[in-house]
Amino acid sequence: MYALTAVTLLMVMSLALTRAFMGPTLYDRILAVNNFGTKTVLLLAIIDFMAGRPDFLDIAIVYALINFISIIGVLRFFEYAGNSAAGEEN
Amino acid sequence: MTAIAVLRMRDLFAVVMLSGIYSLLSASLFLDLDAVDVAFTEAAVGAGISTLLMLASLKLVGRFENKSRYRPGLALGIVLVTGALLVYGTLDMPHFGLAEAPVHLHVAPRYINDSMAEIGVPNIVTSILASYRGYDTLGETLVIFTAGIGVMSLLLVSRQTKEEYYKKVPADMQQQIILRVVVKILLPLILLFALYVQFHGDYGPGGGFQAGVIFAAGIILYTMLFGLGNSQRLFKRRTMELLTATGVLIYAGVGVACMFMGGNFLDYSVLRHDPVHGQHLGILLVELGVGITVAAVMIVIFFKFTWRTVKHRYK
Amino acid sequence: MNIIGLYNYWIVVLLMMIGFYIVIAHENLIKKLIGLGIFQTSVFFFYISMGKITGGTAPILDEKWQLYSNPLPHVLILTAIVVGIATTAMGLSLVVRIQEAYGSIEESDIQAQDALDQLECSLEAYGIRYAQSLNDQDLNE
Amino acid sequence: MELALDILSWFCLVMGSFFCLTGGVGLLRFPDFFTRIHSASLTDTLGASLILIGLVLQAGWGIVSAKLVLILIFSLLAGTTASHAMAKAALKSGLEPHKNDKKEESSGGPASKPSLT
Repeated sequence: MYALTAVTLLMVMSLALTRAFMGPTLYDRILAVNNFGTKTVLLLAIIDFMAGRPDFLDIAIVYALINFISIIGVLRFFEYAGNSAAGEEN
Repeated sequence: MTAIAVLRMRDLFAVVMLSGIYSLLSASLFLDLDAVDVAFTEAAVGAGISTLLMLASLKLVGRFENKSRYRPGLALGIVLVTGALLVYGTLDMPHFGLAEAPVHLHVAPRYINDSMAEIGVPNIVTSILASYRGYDTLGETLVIFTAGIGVMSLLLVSRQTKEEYYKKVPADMQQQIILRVVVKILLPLILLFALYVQFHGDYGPGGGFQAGVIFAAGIILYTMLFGLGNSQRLFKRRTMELLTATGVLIYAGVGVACMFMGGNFLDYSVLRHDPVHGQHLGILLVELGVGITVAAVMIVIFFKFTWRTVKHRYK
Repeated sequence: MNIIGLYNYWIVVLLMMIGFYIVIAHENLIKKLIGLGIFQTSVFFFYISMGKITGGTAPILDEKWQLYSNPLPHVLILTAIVVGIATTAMGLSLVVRIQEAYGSIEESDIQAQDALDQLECSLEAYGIRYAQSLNDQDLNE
Repeated sequence: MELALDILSWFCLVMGSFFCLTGGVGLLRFPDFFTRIHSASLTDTLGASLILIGLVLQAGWGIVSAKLVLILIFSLLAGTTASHAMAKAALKSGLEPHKNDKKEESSGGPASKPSLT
């Protein structure tokens, strides 16, 4: 059962990754990265359970934290960067 | 899973985002390979701090790679030849996951079998890090300290710029109310969690390095949302610079204290009557030193980068 | 079977070569630093995958488990990651200074500017010597 | 009792992965940023909560489920806030929501919604 969930999560992660590669605007990429991050948190939790040592959930917590922080960081970066050309990339 | 990296050499800005993803992925791979502590560190460092630093410096140098003049032919040739040689070299290596590989036969069994009796800490990684290979870790801490000093001296910002900033800043900081409220709720949790990681490192994954990075990440989050002015008021430049040195001093001081108590440098067994208790105390102090140094250095580096951007903005 | 068991090294080599390629083929200094990061990660993978034992578990002692993966590479890599970020920060700050000094972080631009500077310098040196020799001649006469 | 818990947690896990998958497909297939953030963040909240709840049911009482609940709370707070911040930043930077004046009205509904969140 864990394996099924893990495989699904991996599929979702690859979908998000595709979006991150394609992403016409920058915000699409940010969104995809964020989505990817939350899925990684879940995947880590499930890997912990699969390995039978669920006391390593700390890593998943760190992930959740760091993901949030880096998303906020990226957004701040774009607000400050005055020359952000409406999110369009070259 | 790792083939992701191949696709990463596209355009410049997205590369930073993708490197964030890349380190997320590599951390889950580390977890899969049983390297819990490493996964922890990679998660905190690679995905968080290094992405933020990359962004900060991209802000400074502009985000577009203006020319795409590659020299693919020669480079590709060199890479392929080297790769082929390396693959040829791996043919003699022991198989993946083999328990009889020479790596596992030398000192590792001793660490695994005896560290509980000698150190009394369930997390072998911590006991090796802080006790068996204490010199090594002292050296690493010094390297981090030195890198902090290097960044400080490279990215000096005059007091004039700072005063300019303080004068102008209240105008552009009154947005993002929801974010600020949520961060206010979350920040104590983050800092508390960092402390938990710091002191729980003996029993689970964690320790000084990770805790320092998480702590720094929390402070960086605060800085990003509440402005440099506020956080500089909380974390004075002088204090932070002193703290970077304090961590290293704690570490080395523990070592010297061991010598005074009649042991070798960084031989914690003499710190208490019972050697195991001594080891516990020593590891705790040393990890604390590491944590302080790492956190302070990361915060200082981030502040320096941000001041630099401020300087560019108001020039 | 003989060959398949080595796939972890091949992944490492692949990653390492990607990083290497980025470092030598790209002009942008930030990109080079990222390539260096990938190279670094490949070395991490190398160590960690050597430490893995099939059926083993993470090296945190517990009564339930008998076989643990090798903790030594974990220690080395753990410190290496943090040192890596510190050195990356150092490199980034150097890049920032280079940008401020040269106005560009493309390697070819920097080299072109350096060459130009050198040319000017040597011309200047030549000019000074030329002027001095003129002076000398003046004095002699 | 054990069996009931197991079934419940499996159900949660399956539903959670289903929602995550839906969100992923939406993220990939929807036409513009705001519809994508709509699909991603909504299903994210539900899917992540379901998976975490399923894991809590498996873990039973103890530090593990406490940590899981912590992750749950955190992801509820942080995920929603992050998507709010993203949507706001995108809107501010001048990214227009996808206006469906040529196509039929039904697919235009979700397109204009997320800008409110």
